[in-house]
Amino acid sequence: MLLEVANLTKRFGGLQVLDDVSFALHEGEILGLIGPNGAGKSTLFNLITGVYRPNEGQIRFQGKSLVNLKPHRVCRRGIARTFQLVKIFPSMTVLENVLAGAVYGRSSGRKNALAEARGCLEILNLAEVSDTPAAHLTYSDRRLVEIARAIAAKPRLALLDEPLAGLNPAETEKIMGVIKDIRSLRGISIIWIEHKIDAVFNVCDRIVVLDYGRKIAEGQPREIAAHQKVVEAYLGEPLA
Amino acid sequence: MLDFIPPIDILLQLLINGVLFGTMYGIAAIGLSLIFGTMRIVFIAQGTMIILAAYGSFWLFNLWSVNPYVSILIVVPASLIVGSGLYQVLFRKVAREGQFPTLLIAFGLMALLENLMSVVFSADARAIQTSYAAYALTFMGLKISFTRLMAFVMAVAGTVGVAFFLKKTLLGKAVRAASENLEYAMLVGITPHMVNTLTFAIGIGLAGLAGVATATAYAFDPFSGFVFSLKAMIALALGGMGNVVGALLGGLLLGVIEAFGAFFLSGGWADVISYAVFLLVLMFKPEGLFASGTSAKP
Amino acid sequence: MKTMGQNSKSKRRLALTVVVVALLTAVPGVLDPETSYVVFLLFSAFIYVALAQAWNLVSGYTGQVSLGNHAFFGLGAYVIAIGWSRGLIGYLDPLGMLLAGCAAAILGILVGIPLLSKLRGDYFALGTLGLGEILRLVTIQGRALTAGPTGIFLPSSSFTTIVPYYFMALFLALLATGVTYYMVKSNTGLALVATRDDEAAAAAIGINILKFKVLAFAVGAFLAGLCGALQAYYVFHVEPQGFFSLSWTIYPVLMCVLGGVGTLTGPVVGAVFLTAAFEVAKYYLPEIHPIFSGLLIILVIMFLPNGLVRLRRGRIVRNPKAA
Amino acid sequence: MANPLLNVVDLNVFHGEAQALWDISFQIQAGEVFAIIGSNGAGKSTILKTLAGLLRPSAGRVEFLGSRIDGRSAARIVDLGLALVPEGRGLFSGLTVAENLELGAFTKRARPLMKQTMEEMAATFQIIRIRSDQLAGKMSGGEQQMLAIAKALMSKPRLLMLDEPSLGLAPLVVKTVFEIIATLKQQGVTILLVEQNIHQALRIADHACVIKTGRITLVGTGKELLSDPEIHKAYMGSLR
Amino acid sequence: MMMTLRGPRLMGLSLVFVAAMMLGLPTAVPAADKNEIVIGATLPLTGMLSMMGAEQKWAYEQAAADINAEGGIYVKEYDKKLPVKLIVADNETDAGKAVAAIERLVKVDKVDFLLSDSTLPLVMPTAVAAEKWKVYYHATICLLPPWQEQKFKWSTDYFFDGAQATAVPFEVLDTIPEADRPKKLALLAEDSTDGRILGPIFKEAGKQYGYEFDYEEPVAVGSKDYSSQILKLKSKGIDGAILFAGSGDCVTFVRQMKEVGLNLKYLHGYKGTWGTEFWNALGQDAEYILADGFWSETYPYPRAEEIGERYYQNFNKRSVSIGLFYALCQTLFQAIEAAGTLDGAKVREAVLTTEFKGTVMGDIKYNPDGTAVFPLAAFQWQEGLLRRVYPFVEGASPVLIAPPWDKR
Repeated sequence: MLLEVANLTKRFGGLQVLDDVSFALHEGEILGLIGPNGAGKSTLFNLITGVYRPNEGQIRFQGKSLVNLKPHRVCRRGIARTFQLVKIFPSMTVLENVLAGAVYGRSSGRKNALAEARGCLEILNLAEVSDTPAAHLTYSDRRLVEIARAIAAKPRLALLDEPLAGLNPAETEKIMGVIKDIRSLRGISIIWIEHKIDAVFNVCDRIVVLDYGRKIAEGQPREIAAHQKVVEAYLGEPLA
Repeated sequence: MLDFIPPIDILLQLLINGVLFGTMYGIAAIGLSLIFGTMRIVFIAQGTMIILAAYGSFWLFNLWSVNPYVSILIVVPASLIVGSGLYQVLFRKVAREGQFPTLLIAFGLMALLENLMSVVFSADARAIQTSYAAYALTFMGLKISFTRLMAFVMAVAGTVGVAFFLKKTLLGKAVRAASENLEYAMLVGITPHMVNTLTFAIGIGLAGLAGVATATAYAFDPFSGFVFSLKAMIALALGGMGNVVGALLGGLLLGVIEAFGAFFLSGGWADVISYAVFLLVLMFKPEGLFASGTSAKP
Repeated sequence: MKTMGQNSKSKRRLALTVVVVALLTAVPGVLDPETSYVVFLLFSAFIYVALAQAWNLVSGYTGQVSLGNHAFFGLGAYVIAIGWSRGLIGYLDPLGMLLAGCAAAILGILVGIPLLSKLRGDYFALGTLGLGEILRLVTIQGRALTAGPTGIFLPSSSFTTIVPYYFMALFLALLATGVTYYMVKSNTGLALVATRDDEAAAAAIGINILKFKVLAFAVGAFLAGLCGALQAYYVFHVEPQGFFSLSWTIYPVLMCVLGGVGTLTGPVVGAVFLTAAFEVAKYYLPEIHPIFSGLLIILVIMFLPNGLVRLRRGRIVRNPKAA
Repeated sequence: MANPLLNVVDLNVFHGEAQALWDISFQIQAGEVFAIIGSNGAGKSTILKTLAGLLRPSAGRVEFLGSRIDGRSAARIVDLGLALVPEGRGLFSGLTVAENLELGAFTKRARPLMKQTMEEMAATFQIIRIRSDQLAGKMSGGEQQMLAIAKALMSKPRLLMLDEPSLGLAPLVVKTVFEIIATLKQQGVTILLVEQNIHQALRIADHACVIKTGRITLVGTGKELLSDPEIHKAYMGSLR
Repeated sequence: MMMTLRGPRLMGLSLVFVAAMMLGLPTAVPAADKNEIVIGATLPLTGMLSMMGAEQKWAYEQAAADINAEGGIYVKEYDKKLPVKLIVADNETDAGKAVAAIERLVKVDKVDFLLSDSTLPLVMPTAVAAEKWKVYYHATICLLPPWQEQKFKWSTDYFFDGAQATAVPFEVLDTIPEADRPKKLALLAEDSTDGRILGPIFKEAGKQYGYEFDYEEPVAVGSKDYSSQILKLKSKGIDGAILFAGSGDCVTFVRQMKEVGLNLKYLHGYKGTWGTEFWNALGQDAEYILADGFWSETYPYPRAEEIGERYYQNFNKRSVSIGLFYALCQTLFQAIEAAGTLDGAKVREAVLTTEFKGTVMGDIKYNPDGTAVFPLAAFQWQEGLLRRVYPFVEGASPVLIAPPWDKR
């Protein structure tokens, strides 16, 4: 078991954002995390990465608790992430962005980090723009840079928060390929929040569905697709 | 240094003096708070604006024998106009550039005004000399300076006026709305420039009021504004930024701290204490001592 | 980054730097330092370069607007004054100056940790501003240790020539620029700029934000402390009013802004330019030049908010599509 | 067809240097409900923000009541009668319910009618009557959403734009919100609705369009789209 | 990080610009044949002390104009009279800036001599600078002990003697009939360099005259509120005080004294009470308050009255200090003539050995250690005018006891 989330609960003021959520992730798995807006998916990421502290519940990574660790510590344990609203470092070049990920993740030494960074840029087909200031990239390239930066930290687990949002079909295909590559080439496990459900169904091994802060379903894509509650959660009510 | 235990009436007198003087910090802090709340400008020239207004009142009295309390009618409206002008000329363009450009402009304005005043008015300490300048009321054996009491009344009136404006008028509500969320405010038809001009005018208008109070009750020179600004910042930090009543309370608290500090230690240490309180509050309770229980955002 | 195929460019830059430094080194040999005012002006310009660079590192690269340069500057000066007047360190003593810098750095760390972990930008600026005021007031109350408001007089008979001051100031300017260059170009720089650009993302890739903010703050404090130490040796009289004067913060800030915040050459350009401009203003407008300075600050910010260095870059790489 | 109330022609919008909308065109007739649907990040909110004057289009034009409004200030646009309830509801949480409503009528046109409109709102929305002195921030999500709509109506809008009114609300509350929208429609208010709850949205909409990665992919009446399999694919992908 | 690579070129440009500016600064050509004596002074023309600086500058200019009207100073070395050229540089009331200004006077303007800056915090560092550049510095308004401690070789200091100055109140008090004298005295010295130095000396002087202070405490500089302290005075029954503070602080203090109802029979102000502005700010409430003064135009010395009158014509107010600055110039000019050269060391020698006669401060004689003293005067506000009550030489008025506030 790479990651275990047990009975996780988070409240903001009176608002219950996550309610007793439990699931586990196996080594090498790609886990889809879906659910309507406001279901608590990003909050879950923020809890895992130490941005927030849970009110109740446990998070264990490789058997050790992550609760109360600061975000940078969580990263050094081997969990990297991307953000729903792309967060790159606009005043750095693409290579510098990724290098920062490599240096402060788990690479040792500048030389190794540089090689690592270049390797990541290769995988994501960003080598050509490596000296471009990140501020000047297209939206989809920013997404790619963010992913490259995350995997440059050599994580065991990557948390991807809507990497496909705002991308056109070609770009979507590209990133789906990248996600598969990350696992196959680097052996990184992935939890993937996504609204583009077809993509999730095509790539993920398993899917967890959240709605109003609760886990309403978990299983293989085929099971989830047939799950009545999931369809309701997404389309509002049963189809006529 | 506690060489004697002070009788209770002296303690009360200290409290009164502290409160009376603290309102001056408070009223300066309210102006800062408004300007900071809507534009995120740390307007370090506020104290210097107060001194400028004090000179206005001083010269009105000395050249045309305008009663200083009547001069409010001239100085405050003039300050309102100067305030909106300052925003239009100095800050309108730069307000979007972020924090330190505006801070530096405020600092430049301070340097400019201080030296302009010292050249034009000379660096001598001034004070308005009236028949009641050093008159004190006696109340239950306690002496209450008339001019300071008037300054207190003016400060309270100013605070109440601003609070009324913010609470009860549509424009005031618009100011509060804009300082809470500018984008939402724009969606209901509030224009940022209007709100900014308004808050700057009011902020400097308050400086005008404080200036008259200073001129009547205290001695001042062109350079005494900076310390005023710093103290107002402390009051602001104590009260919590963007909080009108908190700013006044912060000022009162600071005044009382200083009065007692000066009595029990010495004048020099009183200042050290107020800055130390300032740093401690910033470090451990940056939302201010009087912050209302708004839910801490996640 | 030199690994990025900019070798020829960086070589040219290096060569230019070497030439400039060589020229500056030759100045006291060409001009008679005892009679030439230029040597002195350069000396004060160098101190401002170092101070501006110190602020640049904290605020330009890390994004924390500090108004506490003068606190560290004054502290450095007092370390020298107290140490020298008690015979613990000597005249133009490098170890003493190092001590002064370290004292400032330690204060920076002690104050930086609580301030930087708790405060947002505006509050941090105010907090550091308060720090300078506190130190000034405490030295006034410092009785025998700081000699109160009188300040400490140092044995001025030690002075023989301005030459060592010139070179020490040059060294400080180079040190500050070099340290900034090194920090920015090294892994540290990645962390600093990452933190400035986006704290959440920086933390997510394993950067200990607080550590790097405090590090930059402490290094800035160290450099400011060194400058204060040298100024103490130069004036031979360390007193609270002058050494904890806010102008030791504001002028460097202005120089950075004029030259270009967050650039390596910006503070250098700004410091040299403004030192000269203020000098000329003082000469021709002896009684009203502070008005001119105030006006200059306002005009610079209003019309050159990004500074000279940035201005040029902006023109070259402007993206026409940007709305 | 009569002259449309709102005519959007070839709108192109950038977020910084990344293009967010491509050639968006649609019309809204007076009195109808028009829905824009699409997944997260597709650009729905960007359209609304551009129409409301918060963003400036780089190309294209927006005509409202026959005159161009693109490039005008947000304040001018709301005065002309285009009110937006933004994502996040746009309430001033530190102000009371009554104050929020008053500010809703801040525009020159609406201000003289404030009292009267307020009474109308009190008639429509129960909560306003009971809790006018309560801080808006202290109300529940559903109440806030009602208040947000009421506040927008205070400006006497000719076109009301709602950005995801059902976001983060419990199913029962969502139902109430849509009932309100239906009532407004009956009262003749023209509504531009952005929703991800497609069923609810399409059922109430006269016309709708689907937006995907910044481009309009489908246009039609609500009914047509409701039964269009493409819609389900857009959301649920290979679910079907 | 996108380092801009255009920096160096810009830097080069700015260096050129700076060089151009340097050329813009007029540089004096070292004259092979001297045709004027260049005397420089750094003064607080801007900032806190700009009032004092302006007054001092005026006095220097008068003295220079007066000597030039006589054709200048005869210098034996050149066998002719050389006119005086006075150059005043601003120090912004800041020690660091003062030192930089000296640097410019020495190196750009090539001054032959330096005249005094204003007040100890500025005079001391400028004296150090003069020491560095070996230019003779003719100083004043700097308390003697700190100056003596430094054993300066290139400056002299002409100021009042602490013991004499602090004895003034007691000498004046002694003239009051014993029954009317205040019973309990307080010493309130400002929390500044001067205040700290003078505080203990006041106590010492008091002892010698048989007076004791029942209360003493430093006064915070620039505070707007002294009521805490005044309350303490009142609670201790103080009825006489020496107040050493700046003018704004003195105004505040006196006002609050009246507000709180503290009656002092005798209030001797130092530094802050002699200005016309002090009277203007307090009006009748300033009556009976004493003030110190460096000089008086009522002194029975040549031209004292004339200089005072000239000042009055110019500024429409009286001064108790310009005579000191004027006399300072007089002694420097006389010393230059006596030395017969512009060599700083020799002129200093001449300053120490010459007996200066008939200055507006009377006769002046320097001690071998480079100091010279003058008696500090005391004035009392009487009907809006400063009447000299000390020294008790010709023209002095008797001191009056202040009635309680409610009896005025």
